[in-house]
Amino acid sequence: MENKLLELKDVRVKYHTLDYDVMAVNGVSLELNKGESLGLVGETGAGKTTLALSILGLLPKGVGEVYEGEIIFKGEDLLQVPEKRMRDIRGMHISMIFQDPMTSLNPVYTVGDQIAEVLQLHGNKHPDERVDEILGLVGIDPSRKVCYPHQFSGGMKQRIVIAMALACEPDLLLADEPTTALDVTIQAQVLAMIDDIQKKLGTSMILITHDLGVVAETCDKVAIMYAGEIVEYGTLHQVFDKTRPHHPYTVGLFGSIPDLSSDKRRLEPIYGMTPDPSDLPEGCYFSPRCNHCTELCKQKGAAIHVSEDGHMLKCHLFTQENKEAAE
Amino acid sequence: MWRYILKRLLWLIPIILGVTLLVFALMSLKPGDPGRVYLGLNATQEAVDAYNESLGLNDPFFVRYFNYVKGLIKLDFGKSWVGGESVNDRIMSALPQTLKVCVYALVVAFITGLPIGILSAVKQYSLADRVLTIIAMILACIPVFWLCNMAAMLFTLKLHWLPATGLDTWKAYIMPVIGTAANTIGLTVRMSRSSMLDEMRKDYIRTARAKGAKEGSVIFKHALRNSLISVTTTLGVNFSILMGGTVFVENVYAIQGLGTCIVRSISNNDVPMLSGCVIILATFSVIVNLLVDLLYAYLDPRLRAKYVGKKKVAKARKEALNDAN
Amino acid sequence: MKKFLALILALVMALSLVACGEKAPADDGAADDGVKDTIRFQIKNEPTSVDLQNDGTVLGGFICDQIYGKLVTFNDKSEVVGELAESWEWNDDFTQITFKIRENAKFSDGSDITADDFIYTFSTDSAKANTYMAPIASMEAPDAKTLVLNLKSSNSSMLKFLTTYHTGVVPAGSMEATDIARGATAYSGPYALAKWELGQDMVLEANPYWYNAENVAIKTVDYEFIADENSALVALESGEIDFMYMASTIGITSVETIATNDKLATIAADQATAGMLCLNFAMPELDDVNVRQAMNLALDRAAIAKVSTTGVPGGNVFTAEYFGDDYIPGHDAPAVDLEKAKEFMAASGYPNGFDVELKTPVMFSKAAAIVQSNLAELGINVTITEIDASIWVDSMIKGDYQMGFMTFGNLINDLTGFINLYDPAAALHFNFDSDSTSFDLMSAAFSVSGADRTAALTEFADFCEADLPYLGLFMENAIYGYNADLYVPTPSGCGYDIAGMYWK
Amino acid sequence: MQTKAKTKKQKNHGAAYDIWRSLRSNKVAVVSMVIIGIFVLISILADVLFDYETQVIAQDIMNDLQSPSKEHWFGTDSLGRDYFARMLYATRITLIISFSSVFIATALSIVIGGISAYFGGIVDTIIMRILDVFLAVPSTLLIICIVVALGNETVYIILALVVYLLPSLVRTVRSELMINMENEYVEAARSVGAGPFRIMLIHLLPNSFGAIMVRCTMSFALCILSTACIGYLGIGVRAPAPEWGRMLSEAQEYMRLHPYLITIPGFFIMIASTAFNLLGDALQDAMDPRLRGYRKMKKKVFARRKK
Repeated sequence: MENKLLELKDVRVKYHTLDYDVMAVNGVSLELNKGESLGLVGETGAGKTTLALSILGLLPKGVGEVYEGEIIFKGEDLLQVPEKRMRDIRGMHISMIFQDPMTSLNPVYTVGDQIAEVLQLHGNKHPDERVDEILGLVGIDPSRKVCYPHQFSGGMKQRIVIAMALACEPDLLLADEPTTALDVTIQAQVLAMIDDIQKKLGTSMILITHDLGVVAETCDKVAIMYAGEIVEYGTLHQVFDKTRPHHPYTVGLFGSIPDLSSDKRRLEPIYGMTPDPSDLPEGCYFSPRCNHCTELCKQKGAAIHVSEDGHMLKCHLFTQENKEAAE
Repeated sequence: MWRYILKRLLWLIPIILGVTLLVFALMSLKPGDPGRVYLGLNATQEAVDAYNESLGLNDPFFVRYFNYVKGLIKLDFGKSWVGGESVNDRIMSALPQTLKVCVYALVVAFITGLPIGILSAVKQYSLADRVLTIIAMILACIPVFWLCNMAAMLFTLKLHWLPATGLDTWKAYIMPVIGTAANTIGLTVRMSRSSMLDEMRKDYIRTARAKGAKEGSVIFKHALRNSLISVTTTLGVNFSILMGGTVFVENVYAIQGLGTCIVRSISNNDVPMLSGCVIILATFSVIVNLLVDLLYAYLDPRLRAKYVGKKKVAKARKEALNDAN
Repeated sequence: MKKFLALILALVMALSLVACGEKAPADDGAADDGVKDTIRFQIKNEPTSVDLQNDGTVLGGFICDQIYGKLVTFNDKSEVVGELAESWEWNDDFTQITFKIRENAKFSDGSDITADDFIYTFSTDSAKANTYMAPIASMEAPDAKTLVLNLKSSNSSMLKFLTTYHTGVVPAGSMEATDIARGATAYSGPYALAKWELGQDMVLEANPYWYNAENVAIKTVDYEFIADENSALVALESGEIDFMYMASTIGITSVETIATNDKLATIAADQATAGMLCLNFAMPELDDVNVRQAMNLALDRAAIAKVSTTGVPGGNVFTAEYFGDDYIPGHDAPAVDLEKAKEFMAASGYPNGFDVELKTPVMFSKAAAIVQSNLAELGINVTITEIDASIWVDSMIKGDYQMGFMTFGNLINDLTGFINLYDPAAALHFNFDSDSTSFDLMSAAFSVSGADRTAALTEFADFCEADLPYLGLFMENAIYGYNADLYVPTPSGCGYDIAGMYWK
Repeated sequence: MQTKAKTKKQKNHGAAYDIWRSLRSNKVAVVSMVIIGIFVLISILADVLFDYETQVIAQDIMNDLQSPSKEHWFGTDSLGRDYFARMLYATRITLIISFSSVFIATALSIVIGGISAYFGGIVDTIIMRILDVFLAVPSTLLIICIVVALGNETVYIILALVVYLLPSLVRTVRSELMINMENEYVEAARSVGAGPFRIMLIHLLPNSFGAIMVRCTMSFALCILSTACIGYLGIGVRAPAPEWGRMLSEAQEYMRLHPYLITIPGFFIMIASTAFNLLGDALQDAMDPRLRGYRKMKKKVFARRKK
């Protein structure tokens, strides 16, 4: 129990707009142990970033709201925590990396100052040698800490953002598509660096991405999100194992990746679009796009089916009554 | 950095020359007979022509302009058509008053406009924001001369709080400075509000919050520092708007500044005085614009780095390299 | 962030230090020790110079009046009395005057005022060019305190010329010592120029060596320059200034506003300027003398005066100011007499009237409306065209009008200017009578003097009475507002001497 | 389960409809548009409601300086003329002057801005430096110089206002065109052999139309203020035509006894220029898709297809 770092219980988030509400996250339950890294995969608009922001309490004020569920971090429910305590957690215990490095750094302060700021915020009065150390860790020449963000390339900037996030050696790192904005070669370097720092500092990580390849390389567990829900969750080995039964959406996802090994000529993409979160369909959200869709799927939301080794699926195909119906 | 400043200074000279050419060309179109004005209506025509000849009015345009510029370089603005008084003395004595009012107005506008802009940006869509934006808009559009008259009526006649004219005591500064600054306060509020809103939406604000920074420091340390850059650009433009406004404020509050000179020279059709005042004010507005540009370059590291020159960065890297090995 | 704020403050301090120079803001006038002996005097613009011999502007003259003493001056009954001169006497044919200078007459630096100072002052080249000293042929100083002036020709009004500030006196040699436009080395008038920097306030201090310095109550005069009449009125009402002088007079609405305020009062003095209706003789209808006589009798001058000036109805332009002793009693404005006017119209070439255009600046619009209704009685229908003030004077001078308003206050302020009114060749000519009869009569009158001149001027006045080259409307007066608990003596011929004022 | 979203069919309109929709939803913009509408209506009807000769200029000394009453809504001025009629007529004159100078200035600025943006290089620097000279002279002084030099016929006033507005308009056009020129579709057009003018007219201008419109509305406000300024100094629209600035300066004398004479023109000037500025601001918000601002947060992100 003690190595359980983070637990999400049926977290639901919605955005208030003046004439309707947007249901971004619809009941997510997760667990994450120390040192583990979880890959959160899904299409754009599946609510991945919203989930990360809600963990850190950074949802836009008065607009985003976690209206149900609990986020337990080291036994403490972050939703009840006062803002002051939350501020101590941010950057110290949980830190986050954002997608576009080009705009994530403040253009008017030197890189060194921006990293030092995190350390000073969390009690480190003379952060200089720690800044040099962390810069070295991310592979940047410490003497360049006096330069300004515009004097660095995209990849270098992402390294600085990572340095900033890991400066206080947080327990949990939320990485929101850290490599999407970078080109492939830099992507590999950054991922490798994140991986070995994670191992060195023992930080557990939630890596948000829509690229299954990236997840395969770095994560221990995988959760696949669709329309605000986790439709499949398991270890890397379970989810990537072709022989196992998978959620139709997961099958579709894997179908959309060109697989050099197989001789299939055509990809099998998933037709249709992600449903409009302010106008979610009845029953299972994937039903309009699912080719195994049954009448049951249309009326009732799917139940969660957990196999013995903890491989969770959320689809009627695998629930009991459907199984009998299928035979 | 110095190369950049030098370049800008060099660019100053053609612009000021351009201003003198523009004003001189305009004024030479003016049908005016300085001889008649100076010698009075009953002087004989020969005396008038002789006087005009002495002023060199009959030379071709470019000769006159050349002499005028030669004079300008020696800071001699020529003789006024009314009373033959030297324009120089009048300008030199009037300049301090106008500058005092303009500088204080700029500071007041900046000090009141910026916080209000920030407040209404931070508390967007709240009642305060709506009210402040509307007031700022009205302040930006209020005609200066109307505001000054109304203020004079209210504060001097009805309430006897403030003196009506001149700049003798500090109290006398209040109405002229606020009158001049009114439009600029409105503009500064709008400008700082929109630039703050832009900055608050940028990603690095989210990064700062993710670092656990307090909301206050996020706004003032991060967002404000960046939005200050775009607000300072309007400083220069505002200064020339202020100087435009002094013509009215000085007239109502009887301040012996360049504005009063201009109004007097308009009614007397005194061309040398008018062009002298306008050229001096234009020169100051150009100089202040340059100062603001330098301030802008200083504030924005992206610009500063470009002008610090590649050498410095290269040198830093070279040193780091030979330390390393 | 702190670095940046410091920079902004430095910039501001630098600019404002440059701006306000090293001088601390001017103190608030002399500290009055209980007894109030300072007066804050408002005038429209800062004078361009205090050069007594060249200064053409009205305001410069007003200040020269206070700081330069003259041989003779007017008292409040407009009689000529001695100022720096104790007494004077003409020779029999008015070609020589001998002045006896007061024993105690001293300059403000304590040095004695002697005849040599006068001779020096009157013989500078700008003095020779000045019309008021033109009649002087030569000067002698039999002893320190007697001055003899020999005139080119017999000129009885020379004494009047010597009352103007142009004939003030400055210490010998002082013209070369300082730039007289900025002030002399010492002053001979009741006041001395204590402080004057261009653009700052101008302060006069009482001259302790003035011959009757003991009964000069006001010790310091602090001049305030306020161009806008409304601001000046605001300053007067809020007690920031004690005397509102403007340039030549204050406007009608200011007088009305002051009337409603019991803490303020106004005082009026006859002014040498007349308001008149000019007729362009190029227009045949106006060239007909009967028409002019008819119009002359139809104009309701009382109403016109009431709406256009603080002055009085009246019409002829022959005032004491120009003609000195030989002033002929003016031909007062005729009363309205419609029947006689209609008779004249019937006798004229245009019995059933005609159309005419009357050009007027906005300040005479009301008067124009009254003229329009008066002349409508005679069948003359007047269309009023309002013209912009900036082009009004030019269009009058160029004769670009059929009927138009004119006041002479801002056009001429000395004798030659007045004579030129009638000279067809002069630049300032108002198309007065198509031939130059009035000019010939006028110039003849001025070539003689004494009794012959009076006769010639009477003949000229009768000619104008009959021929009506223009229709006089009103006599302007100079009216000023001031703090009610300030005693202001009735103004003498040459305006206000502050020396006579005191706080009640 | 959750509220049914809108059912209106989403017609796909050009940008103009989208801007209009966002303007309509912005209360402030609606108010300012109404005010401007009233002013335009006034200036059109001024000729119909009042006959210029008899009611606007004709003087009626007997009942001058009447305070506002039933038959004279705004009372009468110092020469007995109906102040309401003069105010409406002054609106007409100010709007005509402002409209023509803004129109000419915008047309000129599109030409000059276009040339300077499209050809760049020396041409651009020369134009920019000339504009710097005009910008160096403080705004009101530039107008004063021109009007004093040339005289205050309406033509010269319009010329002065055009010269005053030109620099800022040209800079807006130039920067907008330059931003748009970097987009690929300009390269595409050029590669297909389109000439500079064709590119300018068809590709660049429609895209920078938004920013130019914003600058236009703001210039309108500046025009109104400047016309009033030179009117106040007495060198504006020539008498006897009524004009706000001159009416205000003439009313200064009667400030104490007849305050309505000075408050009404001041109020009109302020309302007119505020309305135009507010509209300009709202236009700016409407133009900028990023700014969610007043546009009720309509999320553009989620495609809305009727199933």
